[in-house]
Amino acid sequence: MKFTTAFKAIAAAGAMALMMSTAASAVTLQLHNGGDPGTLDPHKASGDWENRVIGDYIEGLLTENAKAEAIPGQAESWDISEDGTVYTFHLRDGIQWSDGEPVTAGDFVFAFQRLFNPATAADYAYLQFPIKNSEKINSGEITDFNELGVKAIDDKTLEITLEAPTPFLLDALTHYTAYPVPQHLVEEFGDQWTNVEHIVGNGPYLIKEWLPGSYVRSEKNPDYYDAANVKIDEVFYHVLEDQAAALNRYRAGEFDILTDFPADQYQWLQDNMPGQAHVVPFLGVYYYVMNQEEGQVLSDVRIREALSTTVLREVIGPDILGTGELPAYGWVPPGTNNYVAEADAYMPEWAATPYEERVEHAKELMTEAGYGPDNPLTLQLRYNTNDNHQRIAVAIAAMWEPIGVKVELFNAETAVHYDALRAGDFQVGRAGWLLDYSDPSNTLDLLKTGTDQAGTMNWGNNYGRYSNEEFDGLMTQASTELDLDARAKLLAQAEKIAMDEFAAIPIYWYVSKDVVSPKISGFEENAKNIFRTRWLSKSE
Amino acid sequence: MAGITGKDQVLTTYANKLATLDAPKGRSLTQNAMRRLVRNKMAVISIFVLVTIVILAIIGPNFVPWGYSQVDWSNIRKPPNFEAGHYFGTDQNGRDMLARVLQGTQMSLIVAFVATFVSVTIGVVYGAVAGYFGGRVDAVMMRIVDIMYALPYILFVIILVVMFGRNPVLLFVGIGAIEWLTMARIVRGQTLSIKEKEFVEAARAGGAKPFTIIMRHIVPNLTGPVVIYATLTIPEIIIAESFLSYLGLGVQEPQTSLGTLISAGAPVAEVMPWMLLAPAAVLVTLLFCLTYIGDGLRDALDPKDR
Amino acid sequence: MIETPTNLIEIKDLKKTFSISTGLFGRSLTLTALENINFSVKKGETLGIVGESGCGKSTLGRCILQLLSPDEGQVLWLGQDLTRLPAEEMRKRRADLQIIFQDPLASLNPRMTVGEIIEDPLRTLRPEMNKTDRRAKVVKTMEAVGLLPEMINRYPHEFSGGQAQRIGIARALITDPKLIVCDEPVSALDVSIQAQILNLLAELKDEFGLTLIFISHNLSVVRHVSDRILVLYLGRIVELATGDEIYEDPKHPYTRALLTAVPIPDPKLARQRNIDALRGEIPSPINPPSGCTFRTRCRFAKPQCAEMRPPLESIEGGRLVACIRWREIEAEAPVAVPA
Amino acid sequence: MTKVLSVEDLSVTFALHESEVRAVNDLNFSLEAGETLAVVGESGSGKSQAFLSIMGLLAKNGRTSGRAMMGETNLVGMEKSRLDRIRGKDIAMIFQDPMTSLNPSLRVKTQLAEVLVKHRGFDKGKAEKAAIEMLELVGIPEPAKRANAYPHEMSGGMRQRVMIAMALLCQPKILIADEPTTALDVTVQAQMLDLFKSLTDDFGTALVIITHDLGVVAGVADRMMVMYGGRAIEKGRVDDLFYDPRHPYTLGLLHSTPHIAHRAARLDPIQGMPPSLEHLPKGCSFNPRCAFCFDRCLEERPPLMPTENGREKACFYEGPLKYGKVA
Amino acid sequence: MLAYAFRRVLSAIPIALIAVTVCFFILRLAPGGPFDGERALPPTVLANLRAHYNLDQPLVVQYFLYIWRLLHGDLGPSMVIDGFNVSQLISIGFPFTLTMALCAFVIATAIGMLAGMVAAVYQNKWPDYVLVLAVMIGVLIPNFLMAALLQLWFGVYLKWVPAGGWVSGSVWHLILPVTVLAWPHAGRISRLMRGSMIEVLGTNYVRTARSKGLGERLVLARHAIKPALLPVVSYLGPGLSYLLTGSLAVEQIFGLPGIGKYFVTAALNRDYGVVLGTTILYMFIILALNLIVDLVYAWLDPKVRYR
Repeated sequence: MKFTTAFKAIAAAGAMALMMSTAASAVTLQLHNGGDPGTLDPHKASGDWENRVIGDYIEGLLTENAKAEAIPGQAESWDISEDGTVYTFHLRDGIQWSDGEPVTAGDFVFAFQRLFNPATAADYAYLQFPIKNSEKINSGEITDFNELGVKAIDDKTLEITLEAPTPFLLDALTHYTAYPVPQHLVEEFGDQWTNVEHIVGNGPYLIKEWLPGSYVRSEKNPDYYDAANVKIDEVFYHVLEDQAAALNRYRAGEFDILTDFPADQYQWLQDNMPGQAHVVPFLGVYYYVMNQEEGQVLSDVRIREALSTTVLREVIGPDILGTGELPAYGWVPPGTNNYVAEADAYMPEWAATPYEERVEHAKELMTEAGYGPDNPLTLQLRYNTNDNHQRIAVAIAAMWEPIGVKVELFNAETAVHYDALRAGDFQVGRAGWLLDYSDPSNTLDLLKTGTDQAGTMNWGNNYGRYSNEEFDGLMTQASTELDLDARAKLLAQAEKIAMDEFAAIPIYWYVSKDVVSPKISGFEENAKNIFRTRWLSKSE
Repeated sequence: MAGITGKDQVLTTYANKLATLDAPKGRSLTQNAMRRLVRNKMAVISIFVLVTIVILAIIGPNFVPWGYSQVDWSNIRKPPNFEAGHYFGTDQNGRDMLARVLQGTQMSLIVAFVATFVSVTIGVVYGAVAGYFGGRVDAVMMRIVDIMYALPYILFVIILVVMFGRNPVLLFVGIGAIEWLTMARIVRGQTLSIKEKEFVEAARAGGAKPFTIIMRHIVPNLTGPVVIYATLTIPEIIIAESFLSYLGLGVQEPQTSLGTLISAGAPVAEVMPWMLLAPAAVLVTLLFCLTYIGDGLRDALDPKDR
Repeated sequence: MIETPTNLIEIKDLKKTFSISTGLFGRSLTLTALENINFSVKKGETLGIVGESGCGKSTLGRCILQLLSPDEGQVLWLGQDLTRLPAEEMRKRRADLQIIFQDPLASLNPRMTVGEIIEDPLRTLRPEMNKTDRRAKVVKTMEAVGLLPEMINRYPHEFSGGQAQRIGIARALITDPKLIVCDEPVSALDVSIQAQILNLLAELKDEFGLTLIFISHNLSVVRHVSDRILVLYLGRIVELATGDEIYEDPKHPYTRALLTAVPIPDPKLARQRNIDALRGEIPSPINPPSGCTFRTRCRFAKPQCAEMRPPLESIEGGRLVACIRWREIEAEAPVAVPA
Repeated sequence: MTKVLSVEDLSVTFALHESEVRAVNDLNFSLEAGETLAVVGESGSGKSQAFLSIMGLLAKNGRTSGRAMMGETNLVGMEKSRLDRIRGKDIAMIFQDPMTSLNPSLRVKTQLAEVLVKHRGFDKGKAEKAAIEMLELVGIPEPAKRANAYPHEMSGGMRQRVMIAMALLCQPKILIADEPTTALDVTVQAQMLDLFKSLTDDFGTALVIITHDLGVVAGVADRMMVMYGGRAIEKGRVDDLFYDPRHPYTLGLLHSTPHIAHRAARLDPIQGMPPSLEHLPKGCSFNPRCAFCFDRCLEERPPLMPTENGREKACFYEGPLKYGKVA
Repeated sequence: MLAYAFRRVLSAIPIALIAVTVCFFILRLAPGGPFDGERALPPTVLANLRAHYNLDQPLVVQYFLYIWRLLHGDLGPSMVIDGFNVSQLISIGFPFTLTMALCAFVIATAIGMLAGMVAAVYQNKWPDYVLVLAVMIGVLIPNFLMAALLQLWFGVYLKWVPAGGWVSGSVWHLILPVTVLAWPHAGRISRLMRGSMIEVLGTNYVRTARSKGLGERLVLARHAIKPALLPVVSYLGPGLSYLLTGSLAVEQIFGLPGIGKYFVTAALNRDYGVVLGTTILYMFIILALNLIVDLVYAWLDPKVRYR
């Protein structure tokens, strides 16, 4: 009896191995996706690791090409009204959900209504706030969803009305918040529609399996309109947060693409696997916020200046991190669309001063502010637990030591860290911002004065509570400015005001770090670090 | 009855005699155990190595050219370099690994000893009280221990880290406060059996109060199992600390511990081996020594085992 | 029972039970260790208590000293009931009542020196004494029990069993007690040492005017030291008489059986002797036989023995016996004493 | 009478950390079929170690020299596997503490039956049946039921009976009983001694009783050997030694034992303590405690010399042994 | 025996309830909440989310709500992993953790016992030293380091076994994680076994068995092993729960699903439902293990039987 069970087990294992080898004839992409997806619902997603999965199984009106530029997706074409506030999209013929139901303009309307419905609690709904009445619906001010600026003219035609002309709208529509959801399914299953047993998609891939903590598996969608050009048959999106372990598995041939790698191994990768590591500027800024609430030490601009000017940014990327991130002096990442030319980008004068002089000047500022060698300033520096954050914190603490600032480092898990930042329970805190869409307002909004809500100030992501009326005025002005150049100038002016007042300490511009196996072709470096599987192919 | 009662001339004579009497000191059980321990070669070598490590960790930093948090901007992530005084190399922040290993060893040892001390203190008092009073008191006290045993302890540590995160000593007092469970059980068991010994009854017959009996007659006789368990707890705590460091819940930068150094060194084992080798070697040596000392002590304190 | 004012201690209707829990959540069972115990000890007398293991003799000793509190009954010390005494009063009274244990090494705290061990009762019971006086008294007591004063700083494990027992005796003596309960004081010792300790006890008794309660399973030893002997069986007194009476004229069948079982160090006598071995073993005190508890092993048992518990009968010469048939048995089978 | 065991120059040493202790020195004796030999001595006299060494059961640091001949085979230094074919079968041993000498985790019948399976090649069922019969023989009531019990479910007396049954299963030529009654109550002790007598008679087994209790010796033994400080100091027939002891130690032992029939005011114990084997005195090891000791005893160790009537003694003193006159 | 088991199970219920209560409140004492991420949520969204998970209710109400649902066998939803409720997550992760832990448990217990036994029999001879050293390495090297080194050596350099990941039905993928888990466990078991074996080999009943001429092998097999197992058995319960909870680093480095990982991730993210759910599961397992261990103990040690 026991023998037969054992035999069966061996036979089963053998069969499994056989199946694996036959499956190998299909092209499988092993993608290291990093974090564990928290959701497959496009309205609830918040991370790039979710985007990689969701963007492969659902396609919006527009989608990204290999270089992550917006190209027609479910919409074949569109018309834009003269004043730039009404967009009319024409859907492709024959597009359908994987259960055979057609994708209609109604699905899009339903999806946008669901996105803005406060009950959905979509984290990123604000990305589509250019759409008329969306913000009011999301905040519960308007309860009639029909007032939303998204209308189905007919099954094939969708009309989107904006509050104001928005230059980055088409780009924003490639974002997963703008994806359609299958109305019939959501109405049947509610939030459970993304369960693997129910889920349908309209993208190039279909979700087949989700093993939290291990992987999500998708297979090619044969009904996708461009299916003929999709080369990879199956994708594993692997969960693995330990980057060193991920690199090991890449080297063992188990992964084809790494979406991150340990910076310490960059040199090693360049030496031993030349051309496989891709370090590319990425739209995002890594910065320190300073608590400028009244009564806080850092509400003194002199101290802020002393702190910011003594951060030797040039050493962080190349030496501390080892991946050569570029130093950041301004607030808007280089390469952001709809902005002033690179040459006109904000660059403070002090950046050109030799570091020693900066330190001397900072010492004077500190003395003016009432601190000195006998009376050092003790600052608490908070960061969320992570090797890189820690290294930077340690390095910056060392940089501040000469000007008489003693730093107490304090790390905490992400939830606690941001809870403290939001509550204003910090002095200096580590933060970072990756652009959701390529537009300067996306970062500059972080410095807007909070809004008063029922007596309490809601500072949103402006953790430092920086507040400047002039800055706020310029931002409002820019939001209604139709002329892109004029708008860019207004925004640049705002950036200068904030940075001259040392609203925060920008440290470096993010880079994306991918490792791509030579077997993979079709990978194009881009500033959004989006590479959809449909453009990739794999040779054995 | 007058024979030996009362304070009379005879007594004074005896008192004088006693003063001049050079009564030879007997060899206590502890001294005997120490003699047995000294015969155990592995234990002696281990004690020697351990003491060396402890001394180095305490006074070593004074002789190292670099401070543990000092950044050498010109030597970041560099292998051992004798000219610059980085004998063990530097880390990604340009800090001297030797200084950090010494500081980390110091921290790990402090953590281990503080936590062990806490766990031993709580455990001994709790276990002795439960064991001595027995009955309902014992039942209730041990039920509490059972409940705490059933809780995954990492949860407590996470809460503690969040609450006490700023202070490593407090944090590891917290670990000690969790490790006391086993100690309490061991002590209780021992107390139950010691309590039945006739010398405890003799003490009661001699009019001693419960507190006196616990402190004078029971606790001293717990030395053996307590010392043995404590030496075995120290490595456990060091390992637990290193695991917490791996989760990012260890001591606060720029201070460090062996666990923190190892968890930082493990991912770069290939490209920056000097970052892993030194702390790992110290940790493993330390743990080996502690284990051998623990074994040696067990053999020495519990001679029937041999 | 003769009530005389010379009674140092008097035990009345003593009862002691233990509850035994059977496992973590099991019901608890009651074990009656002692029941209906009545006797008294005169000043200067040695009372021997004999019985097989499990008969309750050690429990009795501890109940007398209030190391265990009896469930019922009185322990009258010079007319004062010790069971009712408040804890603090009792603690003071302990100076008068001391105990010597069976296992000499186990009765000494291994972490204390001999001096500390002997001195220990003084620290609580004679708080008025200063350290020098206490020390002096320790030395004197050590000499009295035959220990060299220079051993004062040694530890118990450095001593042999006999010496350790002397330390235990010294500890018992140091508070100048009136009564000492000796709980099997020699059964763990070598033969030659046994005799030394027995002699020592006899000497100390004379010297300090002690009253002894001597508990042992060895009838030879008990007979050697005791004025009167109390025979216990399953927690009840079966016979109480002087040593000579017990030996020459045992009334209770159990006493007779015990006597014949005692090994005699004399080959000829031993060979002559017709060993009237008891059948079986002592029954469990959790579930004792009905009526006379000894009837299951008694060769004279009759059906009526199962019906009632035999009362402790007072017979001639102040003796006590608990057997309803002792007269018949005496007639049936006269005792043959090995001479 | 045939000799079943002949022990010649048996010595046992234990290696300590830096020293060596001789627990048994040049022991010579023989045992004849059916007889009962009592080995008497106080703790530390080497009486148990001598027989453990013959059985090959010494602690790891123990070494044996000399010979213990069973017929033509020498048990000392024999290979373990060969020894295993003899012990348990031809020579069996019973230990002092019946509480710890039975395996607490095995049923009684298992522990009994395995002896027959090993030495007689019985199958398990047959062995268990034989074991139950043997249990009945040693006086265990309801043997079939008791055979299924675990040791802790039995009283001390029962366990000692089980030990005896186990030892007698293969009807050994020699049975060594190491303090078999010390841990038992007098009533049970008497039963046990009775049992020994009848069983050795029935099986013709030679019995060695190791004890410190002269009461036990008087009842069962034919011959006795008194040991002190690792040596035999007097040997002879039981009656001879009891009524006419020639060694002061034997005399002292007799005077130390309380006698139920005579209530003396004082016993006449031997003074002092048994010596530790590590620090034996020079000369006769009994000299510090001996009331008859003279200068020769302090310098020279008296050899064990035969005297009349098959007796042997190791003492230089030739005068009359009486307390009170010489001391 | 059955009644005993039943009583034990009953008595575990109040323990479990108290433990759940303690966990529930301690968890809420910690700062941070499940929706604190890098970006602030709009207040309305946050309010909606909180209402959705009943987090807007007073804590005591939440507590009773939780207990009420718990009594109905509902562990509630995960607040961080959308689309999964806690029971689903556990039913996905637990089989992995259990498979790994059980494999490690069985292998390590067997190896540990054997090593401990051999070491005890050859006490202070070379097999003792070699074995002790070999198993000690497992105990003394932190498991995350061991995992990283084994992965690098056997997965990357030698390519003997997969460096990580999970393919259902593949034994190969289990080798490294199970080794990492098993090694320290084997070490602890062997140390215990060695100690208790040495003690048992010195007991009177082993001497009795030897005196019966049984031969050393039979003496070991029949007389020594069973009693020597007692301390080992009482460690098996804590040992297995150690394996279950200690699987975190292994799951993390080898990219395996499993509740160890869920638990820590959830605790760090304040995913109250998952933390409590896994805690309850652990508790259940620990209590069950204690029961099983006690029963096994009773089987090995007849003295405690039938209580």
